[in-house]
Amino acid sequence: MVAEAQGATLGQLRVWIDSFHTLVAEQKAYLTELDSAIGDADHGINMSRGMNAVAAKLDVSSPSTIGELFKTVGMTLVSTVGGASGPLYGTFFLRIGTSAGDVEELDGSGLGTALQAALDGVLARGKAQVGDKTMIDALTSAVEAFRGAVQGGSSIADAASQAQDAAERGRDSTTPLTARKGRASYLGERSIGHLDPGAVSTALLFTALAKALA
Amino acid sequence: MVAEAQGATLGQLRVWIDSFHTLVAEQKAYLTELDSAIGDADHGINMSRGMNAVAAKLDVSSPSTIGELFKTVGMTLVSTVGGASGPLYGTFFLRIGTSAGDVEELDGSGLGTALQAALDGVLARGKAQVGDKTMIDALTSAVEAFRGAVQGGSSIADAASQAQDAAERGRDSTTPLTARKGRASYLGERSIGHLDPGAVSTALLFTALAKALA
Amino acid sequence: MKKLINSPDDVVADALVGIAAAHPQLRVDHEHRIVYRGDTPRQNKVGLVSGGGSGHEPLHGGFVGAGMLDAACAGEVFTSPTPDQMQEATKVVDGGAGVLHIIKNYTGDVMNFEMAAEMAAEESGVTVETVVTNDDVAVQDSLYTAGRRGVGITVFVEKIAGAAAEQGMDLATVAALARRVNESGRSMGVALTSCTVPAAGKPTFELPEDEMEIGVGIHGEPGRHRVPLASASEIAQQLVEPILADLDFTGDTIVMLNGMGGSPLLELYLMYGEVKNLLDRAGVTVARSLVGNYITSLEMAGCSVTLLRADDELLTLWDAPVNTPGLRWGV
Amino acid sequence: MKKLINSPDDVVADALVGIAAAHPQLRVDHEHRIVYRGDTPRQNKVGLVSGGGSGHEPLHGGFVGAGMLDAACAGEVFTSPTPDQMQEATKVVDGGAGVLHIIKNYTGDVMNFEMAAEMAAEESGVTVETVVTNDDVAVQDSLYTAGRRGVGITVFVEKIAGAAAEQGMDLATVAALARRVNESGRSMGVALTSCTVPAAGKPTFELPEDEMEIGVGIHGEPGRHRVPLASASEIAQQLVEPILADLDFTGDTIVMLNGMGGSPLLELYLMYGEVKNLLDRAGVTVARSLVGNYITSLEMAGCSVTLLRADDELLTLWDAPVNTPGLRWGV
Ligand SMILES: Nc1ncnc2c1ncn2[C@@H]1O[C@H](COP(=O)(O)OP(=O)(O)O)[C@@H](O)[C@H]1O
Ligand SMILES: Nc1ncnc2c1ncn2[C@@H]1O[C@H](COP(=O)(O)OP(=O)(O)O)[C@@H](O)[C@H]1O
Ligand SMILES: [Mg+2]
Ligand SMILES: [Mg+2]
Ligand SMILES: [Mg+2]
Ligand SMILES: [Mg+2]
Repeated sequence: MVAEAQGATLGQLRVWIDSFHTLVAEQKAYLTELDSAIGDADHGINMSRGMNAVAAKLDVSSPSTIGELFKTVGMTLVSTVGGASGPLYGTFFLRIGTSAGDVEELDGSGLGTALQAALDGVLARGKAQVGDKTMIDALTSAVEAFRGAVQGGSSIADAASQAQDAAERGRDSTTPLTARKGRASYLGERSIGHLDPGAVSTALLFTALAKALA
Repeated sequence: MVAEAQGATLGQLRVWIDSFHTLVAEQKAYLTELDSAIGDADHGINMSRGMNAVAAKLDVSSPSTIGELFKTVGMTLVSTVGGASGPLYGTFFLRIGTSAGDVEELDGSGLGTALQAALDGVLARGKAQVGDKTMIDALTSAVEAFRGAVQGGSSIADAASQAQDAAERGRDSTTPLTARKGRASYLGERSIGHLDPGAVSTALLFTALAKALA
Repeated sequence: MKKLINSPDDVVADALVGIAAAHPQLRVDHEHRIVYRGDTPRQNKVGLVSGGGSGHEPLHGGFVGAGMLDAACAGEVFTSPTPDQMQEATKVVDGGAGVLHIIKNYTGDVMNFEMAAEMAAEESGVTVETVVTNDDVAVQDSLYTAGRRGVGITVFVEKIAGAAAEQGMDLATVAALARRVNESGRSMGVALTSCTVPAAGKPTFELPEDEMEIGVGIHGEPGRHRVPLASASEIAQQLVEPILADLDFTGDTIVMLNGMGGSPLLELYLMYGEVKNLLDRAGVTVARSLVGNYITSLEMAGCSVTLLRADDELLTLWDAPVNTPGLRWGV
Repeated sequence: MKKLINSPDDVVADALVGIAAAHPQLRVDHEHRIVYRGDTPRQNKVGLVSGGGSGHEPLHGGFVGAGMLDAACAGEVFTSPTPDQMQEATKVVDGGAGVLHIIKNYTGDVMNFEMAAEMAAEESGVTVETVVTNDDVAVQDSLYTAGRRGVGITVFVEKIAGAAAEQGMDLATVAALARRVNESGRSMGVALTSCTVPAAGKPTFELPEDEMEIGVGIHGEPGRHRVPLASASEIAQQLVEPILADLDFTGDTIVMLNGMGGSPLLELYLMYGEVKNLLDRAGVTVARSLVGNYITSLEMAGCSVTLLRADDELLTLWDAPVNTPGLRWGV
């Protein structure tokens, strides 16, 4: 099982998407509830509309490369979600797809590079920084943890599990922050004390990844 | 005090109006409540707007004859109430004024004639009959009782007191009826079991008369 | 009660101040609470006067202007205006060709306009004709009721009679047209929530969270039945069916999907889609349509459907230019 | 939740069916959820594309037509449309003179339109200019926020840029005008009640019976402060003062008193009277006005005030003919 331990296969990455879909469906109401506190009460609705569309799309088209898989996921999200999360999550997956290219497997460092490209894309698209109380807070810490773990010699499964932990820490770090991007920024200091909904869905994304690569 | 016992003076009839004003003000919420059950929840509001305007009007103009008094009351109601009760109560008082003419006192038979003219006016205006569940039910029975008592030799005070009783009987008779005129008629059989608001305000009118002539 | 008002007693007077400020082309008589066309009276044009209780805006003040009303008398909220208001308006708008009174069939409105017509004939010699609209199929029309209520068709009567008057038709012709429009139209409404009369301070009726009132009146009068809240397509059926059962609408029609005041335009369009679908299936040809808030019931959520059988004459008058705050085209 | 809908998921699609049925002069692409002017593309006319979340009707679909927008992209309720919708609209309306995107400043709208512009330039070579409206003075405009929200001024931008495009001005000129309108306008709103997003099924926020939200956003975003319910004249002050404090409006202005969707027109006129009174006292000259529901927030009760500094050029473009479901004159 050496091959599996070293890389992430197309099948595993497909499982990543499927289990993110499942988690989003399960947490739809919770994500919307979080967004109702400091946003406009639709983050769960948006993400689940998008991931349902992704699942439907993947059911009919069976991408044969990792690049194709993530471009399909990204394009579907871009064209069905709208709102802030559509372009952000869409860009995230599109960039993974571009970075991965026409391969059927990615090793830890390749996946790390792809995740970094994805993070850079989201940063460019949303112009948020760490500490602005957005999904960037969870995403940055997850991507850093993943790449650090791979560089330090961890298996891809371990790296994913560390990325999950880091995403959850990044998620939790948003609670005391004042929002400076997105709708929550209208609240100013009144956004303090609430979790950022996008950071919570991002943590789910890395829970799903850890599961898929475990 | 023979003169007072025999006729109704301008002063007493002015008291009639004043105490009707007071009763309407006191019962404003109740009349509106009744109207909310089978109408449009404004009978008390309408009557009190009108009687407030009458009081204000009488404060500045001091009618010197009975004809003038009631024409002022009638015109003021017509021009401030609107709705069904405006033309009906307005016509009622206008007709009393026309029937009474330029006098300062009316004997029982004169007042009876005036009340009959008023009733006829209201019947012509609203085209309702006894039993249609309207103010006509209270008004008809009050006017009949008043004229019957005067013809039977009662004093004007006694006649007014009998008219009050009759008005209250007429009022109460509306409860089991199905409305056939006015807004309540839209309810059909669902109007059964409710007092007619206009019949209730008409009973107050005769309570006020009995008081004024007592 | 959550309202943008100063005091319940001043609502109508204060709103008239706003109407005057917003529409310099209109003239407002604040004492008599009348909204006039700025250029009334027009010589030899039949004058059109309507009016009724306030709370149904844009009806009637919003339909004053070229091609529609000459004057609208504003009563208290949901209470007909008084005869002296209507008499004043009648005198002012008469340009020698007489005046048409357009009245919705409610006991109060009818009696007040009747007194006004008597007074106008007596005092100023103005010839007055009257049309009483009564298009609400929710109410049984019989000797045992005050008759059907006047609702949505009133908008059509004001538009079409207004166009006829603008084109110089005489009083008898304008009045006959107005009556023909009324007789050729039917309406039915639904309430999802109650309205609140400012002076009353609380909702006119209670409607549980899962129920609606089919056949509601524009003053919150009860309708035909209170039933469980249903989907837009079922509601459309419950509105359209009684209308089609009451009058034959095969042939050209003008259709209005009217909002009661508190339902978003998004929902009104959605309802219109459902209504149009039913009409198509029933062989009703929609020649013209209106979707929006035209005859409202304060902040009531809900809508009504009005259908008018329209021949070429009515369609031409419908299409004629109109320039009012509430309805404008061709100018 | 009491709504005239079939299912929360179908609200936008179903409403587009109604819009198509009600306005035969428009063309609706149901797949992409785009409302088009029937005669688009027009050769050598700058194309105007707007769009945003649904629930603000008549904005934007109701402003499609001659003299205003060429296309409006409808997102889910309160959710910006997607780039492929906007890209499709951009391709379709381009008549060779380029396309102006009119966007309200919300993170989602801005990012989605940005992606659309990138895609349009890449794939079809259409030149796109963008104006982002941000007139809501309730929000602090600083590096620490997403910037001011785009609200009422969007209606003015669409009208004035639409007139400029109709008159044949080129893309740079139309875009510059649109930006000038945005920079010359300010808005402020108030909510008396919340709205309810169909998919959420319950009110977006809780507002006690005796409180109101001053500075609310059109998606129910919180405002500057939650204060006790006050009279119309006090509310007018709380809306007008922050606007006048933010920009100098002495000179000619165009004023809009906009309803949030659930407040009766009677109250909107009343509020306009109060606003006009304050403006008169502040030396602001109202050259033109609009009172009614133009940019709404579903069934929210409340209103907003928008002021635009208007010179002769802007007034002339404002007065130019427009023929859309939501705004029509001169034609
Ligand atoms: N500029 C931005 N950069 C990164 N993430 C952002 C930005 N703006 C918003 N977000 C994220 O998007 C989330 C909200 O998504 P969602 O509710 O679906 O969209 P919308 O705000 O349009 O309703 C926020 O919780 C935040 O994490
Ligand atoms: N045609 C009629 N004839 C006599 N009385 C009538 C008639 N129609 C209505 N009424 C009376 O008017 C009362 C309602 O008055 P009010 O509520 O003030 O007017 P509205 O019905 O216009 O709101 C009814 O209770 C009834 O007694
Ligand atoms: Mg959101
Ligand atoms: Mg009543
Ligand atoms: Mg009434
Ligand atoms: Mg959103």
